[in-house]
Amino acid sequence: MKLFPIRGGIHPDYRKELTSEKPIVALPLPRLLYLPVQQHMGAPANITVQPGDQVKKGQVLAKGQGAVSAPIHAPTSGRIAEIANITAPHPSGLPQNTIILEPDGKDEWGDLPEPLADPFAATPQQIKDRVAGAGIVGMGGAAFPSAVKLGLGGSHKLEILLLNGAECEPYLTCDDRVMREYADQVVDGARIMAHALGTPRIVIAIERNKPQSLELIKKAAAAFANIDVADVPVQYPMGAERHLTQAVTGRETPARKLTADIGVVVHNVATARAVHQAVRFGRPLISRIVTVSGNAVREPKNIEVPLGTKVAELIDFCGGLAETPRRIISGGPMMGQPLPDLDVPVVKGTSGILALTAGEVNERPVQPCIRCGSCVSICPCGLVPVEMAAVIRHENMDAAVAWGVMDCVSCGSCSYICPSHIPLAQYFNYAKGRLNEQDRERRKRDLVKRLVEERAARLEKAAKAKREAAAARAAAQAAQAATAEANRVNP
Amino acid sequence: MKSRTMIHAVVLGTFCLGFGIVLAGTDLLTNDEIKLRAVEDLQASLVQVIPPVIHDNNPAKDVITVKDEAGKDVTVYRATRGGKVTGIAYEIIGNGYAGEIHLILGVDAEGKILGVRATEHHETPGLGDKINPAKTDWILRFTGLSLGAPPVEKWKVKKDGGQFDQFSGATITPRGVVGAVRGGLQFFAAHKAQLLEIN
Amino acid sequence: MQELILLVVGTALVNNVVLARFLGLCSFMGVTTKIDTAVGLGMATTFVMTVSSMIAWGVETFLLVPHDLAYLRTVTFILVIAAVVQFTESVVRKVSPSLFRTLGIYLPLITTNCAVLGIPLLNVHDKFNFIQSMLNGFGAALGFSMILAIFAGLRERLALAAVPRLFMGPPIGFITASLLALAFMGFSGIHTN
Amino acid sequence: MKILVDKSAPFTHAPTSVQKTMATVLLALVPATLFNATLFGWPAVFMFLITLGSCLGAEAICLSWSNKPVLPTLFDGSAALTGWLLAMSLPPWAPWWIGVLGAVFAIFLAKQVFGGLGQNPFNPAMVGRVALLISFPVQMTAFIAPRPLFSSTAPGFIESLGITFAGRVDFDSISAASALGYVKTELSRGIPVSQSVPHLPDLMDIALGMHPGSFGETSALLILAGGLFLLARRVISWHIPTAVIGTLFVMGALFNAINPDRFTGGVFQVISGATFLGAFFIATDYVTSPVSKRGQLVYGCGIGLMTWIIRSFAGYPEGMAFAVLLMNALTPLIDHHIRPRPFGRTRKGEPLPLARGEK
Amino acid sequence: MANNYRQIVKDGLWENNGVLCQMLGMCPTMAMTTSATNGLGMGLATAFVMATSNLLIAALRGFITQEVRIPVYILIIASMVTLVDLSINAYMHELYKVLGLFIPLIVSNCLPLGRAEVFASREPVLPSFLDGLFMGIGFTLSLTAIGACREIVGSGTLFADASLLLGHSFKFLETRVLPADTGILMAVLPPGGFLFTGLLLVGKRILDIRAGKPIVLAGAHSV
Amino acid sequence: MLLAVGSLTVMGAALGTVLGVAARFFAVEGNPLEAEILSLLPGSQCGQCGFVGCGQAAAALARGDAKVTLCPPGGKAVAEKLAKKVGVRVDLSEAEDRGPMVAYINEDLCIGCLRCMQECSTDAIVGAPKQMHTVVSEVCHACAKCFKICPTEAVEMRPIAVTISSWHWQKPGALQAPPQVH
Ligand SMILES: Cc1cc2nc3c(=O)[nH]c(=O)nc-3n(C[C@H](O)[C@H](O)[C@H](O)COP(=O)(O)O)c2cc1C
Ligand SMILES: Cc1cc2nc3c(=O)[nH]c(=O)nc-3n(C[C@H](O)[C@H](O)[C@H](O)COP(=O)(O)O)c2cc1C
Ligand SMILES: Cc1cc2nc3c(=O)[nH]c(=O)nc-3n(C[C@H](O)[C@H](O)[C@H](O)COP(=O)(O)O)c2cc1C
Ligand SMILES: Cc1cc2nc3c(=O)[nH]c(=O)nc-3n(C[C@H](O)[C@H](O)[C@H](O)CO)c2cc1C
Ligand code: SF4
Ligand code: SF4
Ligand code: SF4
Ligand code: SF4
Ligand code: FES
Repeated sequence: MKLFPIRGGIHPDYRKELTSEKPIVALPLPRLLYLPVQQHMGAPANITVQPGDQVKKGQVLAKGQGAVSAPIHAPTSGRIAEIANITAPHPSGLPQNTIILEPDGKDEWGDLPEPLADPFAATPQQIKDRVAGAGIVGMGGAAFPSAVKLGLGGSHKLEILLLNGAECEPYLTCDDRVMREYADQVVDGARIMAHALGTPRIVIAIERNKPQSLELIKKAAAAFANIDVADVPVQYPMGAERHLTQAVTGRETPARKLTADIGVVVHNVATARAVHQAVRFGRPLISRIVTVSGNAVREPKNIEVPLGTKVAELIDFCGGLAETPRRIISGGPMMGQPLPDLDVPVVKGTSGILALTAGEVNERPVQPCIRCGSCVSICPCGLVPVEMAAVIRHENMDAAVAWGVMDCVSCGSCSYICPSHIPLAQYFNYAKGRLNEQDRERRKRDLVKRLVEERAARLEKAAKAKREAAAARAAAQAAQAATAEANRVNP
Repeated sequence: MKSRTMIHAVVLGTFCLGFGIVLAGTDLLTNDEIKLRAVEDLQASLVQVIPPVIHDNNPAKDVITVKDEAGKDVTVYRATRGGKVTGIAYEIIGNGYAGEIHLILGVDAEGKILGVRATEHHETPGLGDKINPAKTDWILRFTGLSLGAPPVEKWKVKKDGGQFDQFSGATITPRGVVGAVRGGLQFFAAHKAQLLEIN
Repeated sequence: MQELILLVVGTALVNNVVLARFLGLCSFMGVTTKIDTAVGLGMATTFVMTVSSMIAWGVETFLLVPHDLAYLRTVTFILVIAAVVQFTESVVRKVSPSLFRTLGIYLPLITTNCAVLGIPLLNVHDKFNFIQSMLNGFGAALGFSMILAIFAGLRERLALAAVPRLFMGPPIGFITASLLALAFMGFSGIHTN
Repeated sequence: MKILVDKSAPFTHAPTSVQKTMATVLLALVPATLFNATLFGWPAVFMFLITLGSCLGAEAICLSWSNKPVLPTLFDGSAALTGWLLAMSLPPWAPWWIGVLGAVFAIFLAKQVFGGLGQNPFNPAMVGRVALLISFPVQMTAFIAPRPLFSSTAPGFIESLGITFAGRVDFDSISAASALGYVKTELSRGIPVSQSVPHLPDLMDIALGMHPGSFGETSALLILAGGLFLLARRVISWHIPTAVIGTLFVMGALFNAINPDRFTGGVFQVISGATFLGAFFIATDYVTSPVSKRGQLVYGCGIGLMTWIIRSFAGYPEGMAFAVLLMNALTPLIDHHIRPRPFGRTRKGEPLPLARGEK
Repeated sequence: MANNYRQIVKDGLWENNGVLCQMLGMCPTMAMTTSATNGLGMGLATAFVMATSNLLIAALRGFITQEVRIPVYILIIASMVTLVDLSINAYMHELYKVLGLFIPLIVSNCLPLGRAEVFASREPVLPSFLDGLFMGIGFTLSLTAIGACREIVGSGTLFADASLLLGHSFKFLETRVLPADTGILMAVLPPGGFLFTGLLLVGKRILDIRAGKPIVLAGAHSV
Repeated sequence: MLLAVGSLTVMGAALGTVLGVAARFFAVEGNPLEAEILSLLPGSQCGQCGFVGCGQAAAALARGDAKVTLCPPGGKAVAEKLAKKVGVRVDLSEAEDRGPMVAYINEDLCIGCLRCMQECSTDAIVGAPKQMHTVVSEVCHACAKCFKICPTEAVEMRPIAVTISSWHWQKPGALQAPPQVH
């Protein structure tokens, strides 16, 4: 199939061999499960259980609220031990509202929705509801509620469902393993999603460094004429939505638009498998495949983990730490989040847990920028990181926006390549945070302005009413007095 | 409003009137002096290239104009003694490193150089300004030479195969001066009769 | 034709008003902290310089020379310039308040931009005719604007650099200008006449 | 267990560093330097060492003045590279104080006052060279013909010390013009290029270095080899060198075809002077060149054009150094106006129209 | 009031020095400082023009309307310059030969107009006169200092030709600091002008820091 | 002589006329700056700047009679924007930025006097007579009027707490010179 080049990008040391040949193994049920109410983009879910409640596997613990949200289900049967603020798997180390479930070891399924016998006979809305009810969110990293994306068919003219099996991050092999071990489920999930979206064509894009996946998926898809398998070049960040779309279709998504606007919807391969499970068997998203890797881990593995398991238990399951890691990361080394603590739970978006040694991280003291331009040549978004970082260093956010900081996808390629070891991506993360903050402040200021004006108008009206009333009263009094006078005068 | 507009005209006009009077007055007072100074300046530079002993007139006042080959008017100051022209001086221009070098050349009736001086130039201090006699005696060495001695083809800087020294590191200035002087002498040779003729 | 082009190029590059003739330095140092402002001032100066070169030629040819009033040259030229500048100021103030705000305090300074007076005086010195005067004024202004833009670019870059405190601000500006002048020395020795 | 969360992703890094980059460039210069050292003998070696040492010394002094760590910064290699390239651009037999003053100009005036590595808008080595050139035109244009080490014409070690440190050399008798200088001088006395060029050593000799010139501008071929090495190691990209050499060649060839008596040819322009040194090692200085590839092309073409103009019309025979500085001055403007096209946007920065995306 | 006058003197000479702080009058500062003598001469002529024009402007400002104030100020300055030019030419011709070319350029020097706008158009006559005078003297001192540095480094002399400007009794000023032909030519060429002005600013900054004053990062042009 | 004086006078008068006419024709009314400044101010009319509301503050700024750092609710961000608009340079690096704050009513001290409710410019306080009042933090803009008026000092001004959704990465440690004054 014809592919198109994408601009920039890097070729990091992939180190996938640590886990690529490790089949998925299931984690024994841990003693406690910690389920934060927000494991996805959008509004946090609303807790529907009380401490002390007995719950069954797959039972809803928290309902999604609003248009963009996702429910949380019990990964196993047991008792709600507590609802508490627990450190989130987030670099801030801030606490988050979390349901703590104590498994009873029976692992009893609760009532699941009826399986859809023939998904292709169902309406897109039915599939979408099913996916929403199963709490499925994007497994590719962003954890965006998948049902929202499946509803795009209504508003957009879609042509291609692009299944993202690029897995361009170093170390991670969870998608690779899913494709190798559950190729049929992935393909089936993709077909169901395509049906829901109304896209005539499906393309499954896999980087060339995963030959077995390519082969197995090709085999699984061979029966379906509308599925193409694309072997995309090994180039980070090939997996980024817009870039993958460009590589496969040659079309460039306009800034501030969705890929759906050019007819493409991108879903991760693991998301497709989750959809398959939800639609065919009514099973909600209660576990996921996590790659545990890095040289500081004794036995790197791919593990099927019940959501809510603490990271520390995953690492113990992998034989513990061989040495003190320099960094512990959730996700890949390029875009993942550093974890403040091992006592944080695995959530729907956790694709990997990496314990990296100092040697793998290769941190060095920051030196002044020598304007080598490497960051400019490799930025897949065509930005000029060196200038953006310079203006951000001087707190000039307007200039940063003019240089395009909001177009940055935080892929980290620029930081990776910089010979002076300047943490460029962090400058951009900082700037985006600041800009969002300013935006919030601005919105609040506007709101305040409106409220002040409203209040002023109200007060004015009240004052006017008061004046009028006073005048009326005075008039009435005067009239009364006059009549009284008249009465007195002529009794 | 009309008058507000015109008042600016009146103000500016009045100031111009006032200061115009001041300036015109000053000019009136200084005009003659300044003219006198200009003549003195001319004499001062002429005296460097025409020795006073060879004339009994005031060369600054004995002026003729001659057209050169290019059709340009050349102002020539003549020194006479006993009614005969004993020397003449005129301006020549050479191309230096930083633009034109204005020189004044004094020649006696036989075409021998009485003296050369730069009157205006923009050559680099420390390099090209060595043509200033206060810095080196280079420019004084022209005195006494003529078109035949040395021969025409030796009227070049040494670097170009002639006989004149260049300054170390600055060839362009000397080349310009030597070329200009050679041209000046050729002008004399070409117009000798006209230049020496007393009418 | 070729001569006229050479004239413009020569005054713009080789005898650059700022770096070689040392004219207009106050604006050069003052209005070059931002590229946009520098370009704005450059355009304003270009207009004033070209127009005043032309008018000054007229004053010289039709007033000063025929009546032997050379001593009034400075006064009359500067009057012409001052008027052109102030006229421009009024217009800019009306037409583009934002441009006026950025250039406001500099517009009067164009009057005292030595280059604006210097160029008409040089035109007289070099005995230029009308077309030559106009082009010389235009070329000089072009060179001026160009240097202003270049220098503003450099200074925007310096504003982001880690300049030691002792040199921050004007001193580093002068040192940068010095290096810029050093670079422009490369054009010296080009004879355009 | 508390773990570091002081930094956001990425948590892996390419095996690149400033030191490695600089070391590669220095390595690329070694062959040409060794060759030229043997070509011009002990005085050239002294000059080279003095210049290099002075640059390192000047850098160390500045660093300690500004309370920065001296040793780590000194060993980032940039001062050594500046010194090395400055030495390559000086006349081989230049007296000791030329090297010292050049280092002062380059390091103090062009680099450290701006805040050190990465902050300087102008190429330090070229500032050093140009400041020397305009300050000491005599010494800076005193070239000699090659006198290979240990050959009969070469001065001995002691004699060389005298040449470098006591100025015991009579340049008027031994100095020779560089190829470009010779052509320029001849032209200025009215001898057309077509007659002066045949007097020069043939192009192959010039390319090999068998002619008078700066310490590093001779032996164009070894410099070229070093440049290709840098290209292969991806320290530099092809854009700047190609643009410089290409423009210079085109201008030379074009005007030579129009008026062979006035202008030298394209090949001559490229082989003579410091074209290769400039194109591969000097114009490519990261700090002072544009960061975008298109910007680099414009910058390179600018250098080629300026070099040609200065060589052909201005007072100086060699224009590379000036051209580099002139384009350095334009670099911020180039960076300001020539940016890569952001993904999903037009060059003007507007989002791409949907229609085009759909196509 | 005495305090006020002292401030005027201090401002002019140091604290708000035209060249070092306001950075006005840069053109003569660059162009006329190839030697200390040139700097001194230019400075003195400027000081005279500034003092007289400030005086006149302060005295006449009641008659000047807002819209034409700049032309009028300039007219006054230009008239003073022409006056100086003509008189020196007529009565001090030796001096004129040294300064002659530079004098008309005083007109377009930003400093006199700057002072007219900032000071003389607001303050009484005597302070205005003093302001002009001391600003002018401060200007002279800066120019002489820059000229001296450039001359020493560039040509190895100091106050060369001073006797032409100041008369024969000042011949003693003319000194040779370095042996002939050892100067660094760059100092007297255009780059040197900028460089030495920059270095002088650094020098002033060092002195200010020693005196415990904060560093002022902006010049007159930044509000 | 006469010619000199005459021509100069005529020139002066002519130019004076041109300028006078220009000044009239191109006269600008009002100060457009003021409106632009007003649009930058928070508009909460809180009076902390010492002026009677933002309008007067804007007018003073446009005249140059007030500092760009005048508005406490606006904080550093507004000061920066103002500085840019009126074209001055301020050193904000040392200007303290309290960060965003909200009012918080201490339950134990509140006597339900209604005063703060009446004072609040954005109706951010809800409550009933003799009952505990609370602040709706989404619309409180920290004007501190309630803080000043509360008779029992029940109102506290607290910094807004960081949450996971408002948290963002810090700027990498100061590597090079501290932020410059511009
Ligand atoms: C209607 C709609 C709105 C969306 N809005 C956002 C959004 O505001 N922010 C966002 O990050 N993703 C949004 N997405 C999801 C993106 O298309 C994308 O799938 C998601 O950002 C994850 O992509 P990434 O991992 O490449 O960042 C939206 C999707 C849809 C269907
Ligand atoms: C730099 C970058 C790299 C990414 N790499 C991958 C990847 O390798 N695999 C993947 O599935 N998603 C990757 N994503 C996320 C995708 O953009 C996109 O969000 C995802 O494929 C959408 O599928 P989902 O909603 O099912 O997660 C990446 C995003 C970015 C910004
Ligand atoms: C700053 C500078 C100023 C120069 N000024 C002059 C000068 O005034 N006169 C001159 O002849 N050459 C001047 N030159 C030109 C050089 O010295 C030039 O190389 C020399 O004139 C060529 O002659 P040569 O054959 O002696 O090397 C100057 C060069 C420089 C760098
Ligand atoms: C490819 C390359 C070329 C360089 N060229 C120069 C050069 O021409 N001159 C110089 O002073 N430094 C050069 N450097 C070193 C360094 O970038 C320079 O010292 C900085 O300008 C100092 O801030 C070069 C470095 C590299 C990597
Ligand atoms: S990669 Fe690093 S050193 Fe190179 S330009 Fe970018 S920020 Fe500067
Ligand atoms: S992190 Fe942003 S700026 Fe850096 S390479 Fe990726 S997209 Fe470009
Ligand atoms: S302090 Fe700010 S918000 Fe309050 S009135 Fe003044 S300007 Fe308006
Ligand atoms: S501080 Fe008090 S009065 Fe002001 S907005 Fe907030 S709650 Fe209302
Ligand atoms: S003196 Fe100010 S511009 Fe020339």
